Amino acid sequence: MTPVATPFFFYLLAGLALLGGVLVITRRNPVHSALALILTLLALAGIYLMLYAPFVAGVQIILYVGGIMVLFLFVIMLVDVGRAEKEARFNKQWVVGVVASLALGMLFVSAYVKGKALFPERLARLAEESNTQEIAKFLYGDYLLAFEVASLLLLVAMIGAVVMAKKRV
Amino acid sequence: MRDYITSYLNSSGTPGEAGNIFWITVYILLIFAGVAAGVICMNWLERKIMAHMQVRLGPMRVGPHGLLQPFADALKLLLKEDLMPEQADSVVYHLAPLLVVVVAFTVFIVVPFGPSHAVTDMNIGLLFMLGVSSMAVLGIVMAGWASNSHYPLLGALRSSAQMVSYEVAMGMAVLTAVLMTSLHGGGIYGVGGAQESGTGTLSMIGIVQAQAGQHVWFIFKFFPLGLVSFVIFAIAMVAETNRAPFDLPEAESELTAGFHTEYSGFRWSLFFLAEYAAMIAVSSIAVTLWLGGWLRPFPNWHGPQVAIPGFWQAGSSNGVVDLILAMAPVVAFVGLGGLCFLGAWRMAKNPLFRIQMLGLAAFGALLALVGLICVVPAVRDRVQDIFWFVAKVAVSMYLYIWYRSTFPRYRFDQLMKVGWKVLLPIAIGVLLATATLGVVIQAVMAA
Amino acid sequence: MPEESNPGVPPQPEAAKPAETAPAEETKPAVTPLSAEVKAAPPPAAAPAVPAKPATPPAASPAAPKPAVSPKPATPAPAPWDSELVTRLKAHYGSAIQEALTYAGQNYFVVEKGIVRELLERLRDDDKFDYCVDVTAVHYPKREKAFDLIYVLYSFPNNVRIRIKTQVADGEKVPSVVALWPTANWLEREVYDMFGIQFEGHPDLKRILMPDGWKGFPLRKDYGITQQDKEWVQINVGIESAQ
Amino acid sequence: MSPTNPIPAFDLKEKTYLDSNELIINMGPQHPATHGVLRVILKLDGEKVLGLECVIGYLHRGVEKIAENRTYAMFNPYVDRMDYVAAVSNGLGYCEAVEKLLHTEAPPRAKYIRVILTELNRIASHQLWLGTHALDIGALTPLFYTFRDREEILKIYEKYCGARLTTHAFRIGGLQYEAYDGFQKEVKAFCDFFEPKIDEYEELLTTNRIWIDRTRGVGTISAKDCIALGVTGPVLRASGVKWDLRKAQPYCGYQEFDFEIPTGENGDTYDRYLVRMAEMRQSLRILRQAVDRVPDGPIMAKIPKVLKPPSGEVYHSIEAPKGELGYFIVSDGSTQPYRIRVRPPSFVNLQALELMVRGQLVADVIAVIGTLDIVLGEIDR
Repeated sequence: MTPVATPFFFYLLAGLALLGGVLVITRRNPVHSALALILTLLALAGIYLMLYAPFVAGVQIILYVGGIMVLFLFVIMLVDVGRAEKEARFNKQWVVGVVASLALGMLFVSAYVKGKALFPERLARLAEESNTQEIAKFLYGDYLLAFEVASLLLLVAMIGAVVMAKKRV
Repeated sequence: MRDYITSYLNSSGTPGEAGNIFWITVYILLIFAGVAAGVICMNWLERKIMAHMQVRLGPMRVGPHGLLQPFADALKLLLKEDLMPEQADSVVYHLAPLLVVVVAFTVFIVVPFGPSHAVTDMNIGLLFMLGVSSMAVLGIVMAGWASNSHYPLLGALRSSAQMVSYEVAMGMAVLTAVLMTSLHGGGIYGVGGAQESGTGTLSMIGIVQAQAGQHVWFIFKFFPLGLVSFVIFAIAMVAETNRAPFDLPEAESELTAGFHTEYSGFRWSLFFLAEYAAMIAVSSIAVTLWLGGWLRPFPNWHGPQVAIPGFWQAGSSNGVVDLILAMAPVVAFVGLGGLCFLGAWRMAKNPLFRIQMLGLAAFGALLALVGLICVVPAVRDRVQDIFWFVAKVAVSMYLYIWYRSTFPRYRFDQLMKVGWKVLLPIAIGVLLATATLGVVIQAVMAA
Repeated sequence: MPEESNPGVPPQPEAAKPAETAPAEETKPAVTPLSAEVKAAPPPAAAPAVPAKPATPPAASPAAPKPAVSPKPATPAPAPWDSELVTRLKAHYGSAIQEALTYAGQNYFVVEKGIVRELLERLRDDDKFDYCVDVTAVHYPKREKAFDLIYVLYSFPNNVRIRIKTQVADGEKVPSVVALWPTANWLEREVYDMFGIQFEGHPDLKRILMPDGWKGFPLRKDYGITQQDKEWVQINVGIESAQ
Repeated sequence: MSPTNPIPAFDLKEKTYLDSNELIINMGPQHPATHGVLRVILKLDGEKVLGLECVIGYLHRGVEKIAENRTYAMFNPYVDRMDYVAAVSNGLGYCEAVEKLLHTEAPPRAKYIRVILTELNRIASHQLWLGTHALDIGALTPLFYTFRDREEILKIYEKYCGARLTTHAFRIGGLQYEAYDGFQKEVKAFCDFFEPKIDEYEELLTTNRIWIDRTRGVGTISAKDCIALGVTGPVLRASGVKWDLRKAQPYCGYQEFDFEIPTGENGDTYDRYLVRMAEMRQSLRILRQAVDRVPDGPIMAKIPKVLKPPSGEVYHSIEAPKGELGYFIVSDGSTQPYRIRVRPPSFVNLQALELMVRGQLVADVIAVIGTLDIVLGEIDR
């Protein structure tokens, strides 16, 4: 189907993502922050869809919204929110934070400036119909090693988490 | 404008694919109304069926055999006071039921009631359904937390842990079916029938078409692998919708009503609506993936060719079997109408019951009329697919009710144990076995 | 029931008890818990009281009325209770065991408050009264020591039930037996709740059936049946009076 | 709930906000699974029970105080209101205790009819227990099955004495009513009707995997703990102690019936379930023997119109469906009892709750409250 009102949806989704991002760090109540983060993630999923990457969008929703954020909320709900609200919101690492965000921002700016030179064909358009298959071919073909390393890393992290949690019980 | 509207009727795709906004809207409204009607029917049926399983009558007062009970309930709920606990987080508290309902209805966008009867066919249809329905847990968690009360919080904790856990086993079972769509061979073991090429797809319509192409429902594919993965899904989907015997988040004897303890009136009814809509949605996934979606049963039975002028043309692949099965909607609706007439006839002959009797008879007449309309060839051919799909979903819904009146409730740790230690390993095993078998058989067939 | 045809025979279950007590103490010190059931289960068709009757010692059933139908025998009164247990305990505690009586086929001791705790422990450990059935009290406002505190004990191995009775004055503290039988926890709390008898060493002595802030002890005789803690009712229930 | 209610006796240490919250949950007094107005304060770590405290007394009516202000006969109906599920057993215990105080006994015919009604009541009580217990664990259907069958027992009661629940079936000294025509036949018919129904219940539950998972190993209590805590009745028997007052110290002519004492081994909820199911069958066995042998004769002993027991005190206990139900009655020779103490089985059994559920999950608390088979009317009196 042909795209309809693309700029409108782009600005809407991008705006929602930014709004969510700002809310995440400004809300005092951690549950509200988490919900704002979910808004950001959903807006991102929408942008993926607009980029003809439906598989990534679906995975974004399943994993981040349906899985990770639920666990976030799970943990936050067990925390005493009343006391957490009274704690200072921005801790002493704000210098590091500013430096990091500046660096990231410059990276984005440079990518935008030099973008046309780096990506001459602008957007590698994947076939909408076989998007999932294409991703599979990349993951299990060209980038198999990286994929396996990443999964190994996740496995290690998982075992580490289990071990750390086990100690308390 | 008129052309715009009628042009779609000649296309063979879904309105989404055709890009026809008008028909998209019509389909969305139809599905919304259909699901809402389904929830209402489920409400009545659940109470009646459970009542009869439990040697009682169930609702009998509002309308003949309590047929109007769901409407009375809905009215009551709408008129009830909308309460909110004083210390509750009002934004989240009000957002939660909306999110749950929106999510529950959004998934129906890709449910294929027929080869062209869906709002749209997405390339990632299945992923979309699983993803969006996994967001329902967010609404439950929000409701439980925002109520600022202990029972809802415990219910929400249970719910989030349970739904996240069972999604894993569910995903593995789903992958097994998706894997089957990529097979080439037809028949149960992929060795017989037409050797059409399958490419593997996540599209809901594509999955059913793959089953049509292989001439086998995936529940029978690679017997018993397909069956096992279906059973795993069937268990996980009960857990996913928080229904008995996995209804811990709303276990009334433990947590009073779980996450929606503090809700009342309309907001509570939204949770109710969402729960049943979600049940229909996951049942639709099960039907699409394993039970052949809109395909009618017995695709391999053949009978002699018959022809009835103006009504049935000879030349269909299964001959008279096709004709008989095409009459199934007629038989079903006329049968239901007949049951209503029987009920009206058996009702006490008392002037007090006259309105009830007439009402029941009228309802029966309506059903019979619907059945008779299905005889018309033009309607018959369009309604067939939807009928079989809905019938299969209805069987699955009946199972839900049956479970509820049969099983005690699992305990939380046992639930987790079943999910992680029983279902997940089996699901992974079945997935690997299916992949291996598929590769081996195709290699053998190619050789 | 055939025993009715023979008015001379006392009611069977009751009569069996004192009869059993003494021999069980002497001859079968370590009976299994199940022996009780064996003893008291004659075949259905058999005549009643088969095992117990021949063993009836002279001291047995003094309180049983001669004709079972008459409600007014010659004013039945508690009779002294003789058994090996009584002599043994009397030898040990002397006059601290004030009385050992039997009434309506049921045996009980009346003892001094000072030895109650020790006696109960002894009964539990040496005489296998392993089950504390009940702890309760009776109020006699006119008496100097206003309360009877009653412990009902039962022995699973010997199938014997006795009561220990002691007199407690108002305001006196009684040693708690929760350490002996955990079951006494709530039972003593109820006695405290209803009579105001304090138990020393009770882990959590507070009201159990009445609300916590309630004033007065309802089962005392001087507490009228319509009496209530008006103040509590007004504050907590918000009504003028519960009557 | 009064402002002066107890603060739970748990140590609430100071926590940082990153500690997971130890939830204090107030289960009841209005809660679907506490079988009345029991209030249980639970301290939870997530779903795990760290400790609990029962708060009772919401149904306290001062039955013992009322008794001191009524004559012996006037107090008789009150006992039905204690364990209202097993009103007949309460009445039996009270009447026998007063009869003992009067040094008299009910005539044999009365005794047989008493046994029949009491055993019917035991079945009714166990049926109600089964239905509600299963409902607590999440099985909805047994509730309706048991209530359907309990109706047959209540019909017999209604025909016999006009009441269904609080029957007031017995009088001190015997019975007020002669058994109606066809009483024995109907009881016999009930036995034949009910035997297959027990199989039906068992079919739903005994081999149900979820039922076994939910009950086996849950709320285990050893025989030693049972005795120390004074727990009696099916709970004690499920822990392996073969003790039943009907056998140990027979009353009301129970020595004339042939029946067994079902026992369990593990003392868990599943064993208690099996024991109660077996007890229903044993009750049927007693019923069958009793209806065949009801003797002729008077139904009342010769007792005076005005009851004035000689001064003295007795403790009499019977095997109620829930355990040992004892009456301690002190008479001062007047028409009113000087003191009546009721030793209710539920009250004592409920004490075991904490021991049975500590360290288990919230869902087990529900299962264990159900399996203890408590009736708050009896606990609070």
